[in-house]
Amino acid sequence: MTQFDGKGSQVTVGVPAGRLKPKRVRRNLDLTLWEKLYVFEIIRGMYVTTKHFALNMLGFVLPPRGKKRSVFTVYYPDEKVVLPPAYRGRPVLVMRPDGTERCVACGLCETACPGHAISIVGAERENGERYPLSYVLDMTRCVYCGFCEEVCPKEAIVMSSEYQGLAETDRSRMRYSKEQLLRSEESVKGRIEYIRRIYSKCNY
Amino acid sequence: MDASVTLQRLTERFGDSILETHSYRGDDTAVVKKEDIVALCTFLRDDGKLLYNFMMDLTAVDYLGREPRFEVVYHLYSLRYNRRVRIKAGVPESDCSIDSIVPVWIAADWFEREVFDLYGIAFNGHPDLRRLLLYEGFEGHPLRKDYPVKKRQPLIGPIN
Amino acid sequence: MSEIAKDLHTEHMVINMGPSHPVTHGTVKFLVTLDGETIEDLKVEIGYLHRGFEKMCESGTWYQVFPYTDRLNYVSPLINNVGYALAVEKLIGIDVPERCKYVRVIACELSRIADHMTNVAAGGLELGAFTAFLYFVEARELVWDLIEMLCGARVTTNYVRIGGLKNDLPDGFKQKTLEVFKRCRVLWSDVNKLLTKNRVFIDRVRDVGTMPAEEAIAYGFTGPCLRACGVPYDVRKANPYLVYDRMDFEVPIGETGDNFDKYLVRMEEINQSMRIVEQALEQLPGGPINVDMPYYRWQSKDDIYNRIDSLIFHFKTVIEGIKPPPGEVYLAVESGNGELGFYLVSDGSGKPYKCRVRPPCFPLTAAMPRMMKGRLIADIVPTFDMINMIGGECDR
Amino acid sequence: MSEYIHVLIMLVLAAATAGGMLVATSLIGPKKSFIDKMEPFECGESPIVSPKLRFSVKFYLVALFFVIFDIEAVYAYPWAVLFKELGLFGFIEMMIFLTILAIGLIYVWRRGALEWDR
Amino acid sequence: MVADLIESVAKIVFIFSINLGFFAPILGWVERKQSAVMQDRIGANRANIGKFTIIGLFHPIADAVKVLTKEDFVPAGANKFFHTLAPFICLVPAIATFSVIPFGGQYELFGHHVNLVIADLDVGILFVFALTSLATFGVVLAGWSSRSNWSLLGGLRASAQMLSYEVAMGLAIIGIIMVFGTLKLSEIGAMQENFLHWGIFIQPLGFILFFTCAVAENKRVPFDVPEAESELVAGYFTEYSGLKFVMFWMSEFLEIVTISGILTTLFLGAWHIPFVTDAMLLSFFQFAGPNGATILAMLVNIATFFAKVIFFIWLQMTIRWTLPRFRYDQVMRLCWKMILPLSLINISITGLVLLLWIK
Amino acid sequence: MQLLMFYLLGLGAVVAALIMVTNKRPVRAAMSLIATMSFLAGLYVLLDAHLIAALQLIVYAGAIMVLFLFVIMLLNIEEKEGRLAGSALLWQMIAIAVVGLVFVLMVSVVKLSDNVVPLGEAAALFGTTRAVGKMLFTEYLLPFEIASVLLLAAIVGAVILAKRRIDDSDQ
Amino acid sequence: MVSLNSYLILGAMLFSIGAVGVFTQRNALIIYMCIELMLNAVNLTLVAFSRFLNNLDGHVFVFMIMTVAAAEAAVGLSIIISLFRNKPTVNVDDINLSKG
Amino acid sequence: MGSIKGRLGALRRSGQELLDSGEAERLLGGSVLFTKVESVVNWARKYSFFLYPFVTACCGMEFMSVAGPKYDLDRFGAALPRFSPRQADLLMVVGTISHKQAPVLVKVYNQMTEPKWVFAFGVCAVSGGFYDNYATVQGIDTLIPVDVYVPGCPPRPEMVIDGLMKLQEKVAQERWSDWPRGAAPVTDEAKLTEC
Ligand code: SF4
Ligand code: SF4
Ligand code: SF4
Repeated sequence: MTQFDGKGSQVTVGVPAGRLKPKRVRRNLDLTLWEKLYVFEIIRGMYVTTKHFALNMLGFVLPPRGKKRSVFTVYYPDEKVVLPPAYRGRPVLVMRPDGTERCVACGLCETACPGHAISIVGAERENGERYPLSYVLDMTRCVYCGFCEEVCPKEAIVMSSEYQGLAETDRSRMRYSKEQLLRSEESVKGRIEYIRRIYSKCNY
Repeated sequence: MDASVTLQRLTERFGDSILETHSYRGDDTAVVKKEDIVALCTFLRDDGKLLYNFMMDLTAVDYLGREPRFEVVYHLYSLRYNRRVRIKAGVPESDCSIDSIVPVWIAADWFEREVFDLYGIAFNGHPDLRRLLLYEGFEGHPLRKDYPVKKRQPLIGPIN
Repeated sequence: MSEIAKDLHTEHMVINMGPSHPVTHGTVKFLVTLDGETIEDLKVEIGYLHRGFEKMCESGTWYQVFPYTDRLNYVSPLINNVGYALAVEKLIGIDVPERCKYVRVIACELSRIADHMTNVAAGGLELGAFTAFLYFVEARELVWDLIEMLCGARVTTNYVRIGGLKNDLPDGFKQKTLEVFKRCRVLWSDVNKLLTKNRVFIDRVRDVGTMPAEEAIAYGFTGPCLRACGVPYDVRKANPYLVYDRMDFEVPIGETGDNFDKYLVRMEEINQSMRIVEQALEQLPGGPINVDMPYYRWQSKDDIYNRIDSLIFHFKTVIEGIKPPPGEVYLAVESGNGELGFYLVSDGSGKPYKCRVRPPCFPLTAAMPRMMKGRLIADIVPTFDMINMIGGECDR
Repeated sequence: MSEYIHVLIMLVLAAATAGGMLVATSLIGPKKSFIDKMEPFECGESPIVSPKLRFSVKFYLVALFFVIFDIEAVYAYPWAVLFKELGLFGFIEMMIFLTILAIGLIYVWRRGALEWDR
Repeated sequence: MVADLIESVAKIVFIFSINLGFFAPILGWVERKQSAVMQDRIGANRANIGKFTIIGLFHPIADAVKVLTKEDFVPAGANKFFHTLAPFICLVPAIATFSVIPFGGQYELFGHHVNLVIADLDVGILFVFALTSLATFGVVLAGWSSRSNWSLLGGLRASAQMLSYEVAMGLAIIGIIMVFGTLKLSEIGAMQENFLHWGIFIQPLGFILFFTCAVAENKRVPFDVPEAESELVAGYFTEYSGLKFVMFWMSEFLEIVTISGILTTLFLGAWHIPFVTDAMLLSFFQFAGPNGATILAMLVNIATFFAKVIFFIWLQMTIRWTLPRFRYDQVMRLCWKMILPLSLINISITGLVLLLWIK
Repeated sequence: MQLLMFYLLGLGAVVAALIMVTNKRPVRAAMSLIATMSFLAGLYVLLDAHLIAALQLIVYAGAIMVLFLFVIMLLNIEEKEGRLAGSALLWQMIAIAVVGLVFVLMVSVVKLSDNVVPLGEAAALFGTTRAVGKMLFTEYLLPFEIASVLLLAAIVGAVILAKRRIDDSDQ
Repeated sequence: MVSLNSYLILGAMLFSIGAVGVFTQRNALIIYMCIELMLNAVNLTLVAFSRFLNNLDGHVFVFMIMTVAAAEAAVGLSIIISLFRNKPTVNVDDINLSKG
Repeated sequence: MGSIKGRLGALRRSGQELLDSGEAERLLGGSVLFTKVESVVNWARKYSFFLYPFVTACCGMEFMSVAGPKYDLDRFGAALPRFSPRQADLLMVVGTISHKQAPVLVKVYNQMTEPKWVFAFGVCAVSGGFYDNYATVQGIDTLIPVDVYVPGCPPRPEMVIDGLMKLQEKVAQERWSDWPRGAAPVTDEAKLTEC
């Protein structure tokens, strides 16, 4: 490390003070004697924690009769949080009512995906419609960015609100095939509507 | 034009070592010869009308296939006059080094090490020029354009 | 007393503090040379979280950089998103609509609140104040709920787009925000009571990690750490971007730059940010949130479904990426840790030629030896916490 | 005396409990040792220098003061017990004693032996 | 003789089981649960046997069994014998100290004299100090024998801290001994029958000093610098695994109980209920006959004592979860430059006041 | 009971002491000495010296030995300095022989004199803090005050010795 | 009942063990410990006499001996430390006091 | 002393051999007692994970939340972070592991005492995530054995809890003879250099 020579730095700011409005924080360099004797501040701190303790004791450990527990903690496997419509869970493929997928294997999602999580093998049906012969989503690479959903021209892949059941004890099981990804239109209806709303126009 | 005060003064003073100046999108830029970088920086820092006391950023760009191949880019900020300037110095691949500006701004220490690490540009006179982000034993400089993204050099060998 | 130690042929104790040590957040290694408890020498080794940000950016399209920016300063991802988008917009030369600016300000400030809360909380945790930590985590959880409502994710937001935003503010956002802030203020004051005047805490942080203003500038400090030294430099004030010049807020500054100042500055900034959000929500204008330049964004679904030219164009932008004109820009925003600069070089292709980030905590970390030499080993804890080194940003 | 036998029984019981725990833990539980594992923990790195080195003399000084002031306290116990009987005379006696030792404390203090951050 | 035997066995079994069977495991649970409730969360509650979870009370059991089946580890280069000995030395005094603390008064029961303390030693409180000073060796050895930098630093810090606070504790307590004129804990307890004679009112400064020292001696937050996670990983027991590591913890918890016991005895009126004398208690339970009344009074006293102990445990836990920790030099400074002089002053003041009082 | 305890404690003390003197590692030696002292404390209890027993633990085992242990660790002489000088072997032999002789002599003197003092029941207050304290603060006042001066001298001396170099380097 | 002789013999044994240690050990610290042991043996004898004579003077002596032992340990160990400074050894054969 | 120690050691060794060789299981194979003991031990283990948080990156933010008041990992008995690997049971690998970090991770894993489990938190730990480049390890399972993978970037706290419950299920199935696991194997993948 070179030594600091202290040259050439001036603490003047080139911004008008009226715009800047600096506010000096109160350092209370000289604590009052009261505060210097640890004890009283400690008691004040304990008052805060004890208040939380008491409130929570009354609030959810021993709730008053007839009142609902006021819990901050979510008892996860039994309770679930309400997710906002914007929430991006795992991407799923949308299935048409007839059981086929909406996807036309255009490959946009594959390109847009920053993690290269999607690999598609396209094929053509008899009626000339393209469809993905295999559609593999590598959950170990997906970063839930939502780009696939955003670029898909067919609303075929959407970010569902699912987040459960993704943990695995075996990494090889985390490459999801088309069958594992397909969801009925009903189950992702909310999300599709949401996408329509936010992506329908450039400006709204 | 107020924005180019810096560039004006620089050209006045270092006329022949400034290769080019421009203010693209309001960013004052001066391309300079790499030999004069320390003198220039000292001037920028100490001149009463400039006082660039912040070395905000130091990085390099690899223009593969162009000569000079590398460009070391300095971003400076003057707290006093609330001005920014960008200084660029070309570094050819054949003589892949430039003078260190650590004596001017101590802040440059790690930035230069980083550039050395990722681009392989040596800084003459740097007090402690070692790899910073990557480990000793990493071969090559990953941010050069000719380094493949996925070329891995795992550090972990046989344990012990 | 060190003379005695020398007489006794005391070999100095050299210990590795980190990388996997609670105080170093898993991403730094301090090579500490100790004489008893006093730090004789300290070497910082970073790079444990170097994951090739720039290389990844250069290999993706301009759009695909967004998820990577989320993970730079992962405590305040929205500010990174905004910074990058602003830089690209500057490169292209477009200006976003008013409403978008306001929403971006709201997003930034929410992120800043979460950042400072996390920082103070983690600082408290490492000094042993576990309860203060959890109160702020609770408050942060509430702020994250807001962010999730806005962006759809808690941490990795990926919310801002070039020339606009992914989506508008959701319904009921304003009311929810005000509710959340009410609770946040309660928790804030609880933490304030637990820490600010507590002599035990003050003893730990005061006069530790002091930095004179001149030296801080020479080291390249920015953000709360510089302001703690008494220099009121804030990008939001110095070079106002978005609509910060319309907001009424103060820049808290400290005196000596010690950890206590940094802490106080952060605590005050939480308050100021809440004020900004409230003002922005108040002033929020209507109108579009995206620029009307379809060339630079992915096409809207309506167009794709209905117009074949849009569809073809969509394919082109997704596959090749948008193409800003060649050139280079540097743009700085005020992130949780200070000046976050983006230096972008475009060669006119669909991929960034160079996407450099000026990490604010990089120089802060570099100054650790300066701040720590001659202090006690325990002083590393608050000092390192208060500079808020974020691995993702520092190592990229 | 019987009181002490109780203490002894307590001690033996405590020792048996603790010893039982040690034996149990050394018998039950899987074991496997290899070089990497047996190294002392250094945050995931190999130790640079062996920890078998001398530590600061400050710690010795603390132990030293401890010994001296412990003796002082030891004198104070019988005195405190007898305080009411000894009365003023005893009080003065002890004050002299304490003053002399307080001088010691002040001396140590002034010499900077109680400073830890130097 | 037989009655004596029964009495001793009953007392020993009672204290032993309440300490090791109740306090040691439950305190781990209490610490978790209390901190949880303080921090707006719920804490361990999912371990179940069948359908029952009883607010997480199975968790300590799970912890115990798991820890027992954990690998027993001694690092290479460590001194195996001392490495094993260290937790032993820490735990034994922690268990045994409680034997001098009276958990009730003295009663006449079926013509037999019952003294509710395992060992009513003449040197009572000194015995506690003696055993505590032995516990220091456990810490020193643990740190030294592990051959790890963190352990060594932690062990040194711990031992220096324990030594310093031992002195301070010894001096802080002199005041109360002067007032009561005895070292026998049962006598001290008996003298606090009157509410206004409780040690905390007679010796408020002594109480604060002693309490601080006791917490510091036990190395709990805010004095937990020797095992400060953010500095020294786990301090002197960094290299301990499984049950050996838990033995350090157990000794810490047991010391909390012991400290609370001593505090109760010295400062909080031992087994007495405020404003209720022993005679009042006995007459209140008149209906149960003389022996029955004694038994009931005894039970009430024991309950009172443990209620107070639990209060102090709660207090210590609250402090632990409220405060950040000191820095090491501050811990030492607090001891040598604040508590030590203050306790000397306390002694002088007490002496003066008592002299005037006696006159 | 008393006899049994005496033999147990005495045996313990002797064994621990033997371990100490034959040991080459200072830490082991120190720990054995602590054990010896603890056993001695037990013996004091047998002798009704309650206060002394407690003090034995507090002062000897608790304080002085900690000092020893600290010095051992401070100088880090464990194992390194353990060797016995080979040339001194003869001396040791002689020493052991002489000491053994003295020991035998002492034992025989004690045995021969054989004036077994009967152990009476101890007075009620014998050996209690109160009794010893009374002695100390009335009859032995002077030694008590001198003790404080001694301690002061010790503390000053020790600090000067330990800190000597600072002053040297100051000048 | 245990006779006084038993205590005296025990004291003598401990004393001699300490003495042997002083002669055989080369480590200054262990020698120091041996001296402590010898002091302890003396203490034991004193307490035993005191008990059998029913006289508390012995106890007070022990009290004093402890004080002295503590002071002596403090100073003695400091001396060892300052000797060690000049020559990092605690082997008594290598310590040359005249140079110290 | 020595002989007792030796004998205890011998006893332990022979017991261990018995267990290791699977002999014990054969002997006690159908024995209700042994399986009962096993299930009790597994029950205890699954509700008492002491974590070693190997936190490196952004996932750490979520990790804080998981431990925080809202999701409270402590409910599962897994909230006690031990920063010494000797005392930890569950190595939580939270965040990206770069090649520079890899030896550290392996060392920490190796220094943990048996039984030990590994939890890969976030896609970076699972597979390297979208950092498929020169600096990042492509999944920690190339370095150390992993018990549970939780994808997500970062995973929601609920996903982490899911993963923890998966791990609990897994632990419940374990046999006594599954332990010890020993050192991390040096896989070919770890040494692999691809272009
Ligand atoms: S969410 Fe992002 S990472 Fe995941 S599949 Fe879609 S585009 Fe790829
Ligand atoms: S973008 Fe949509 S339609 Fe195209 S391949 Fe992907 S999912 Fe199928
Ligand atoms: S998985 Fe995502 S959030 Fe987690 S460390 Fe990796 S990039 Fe960060």
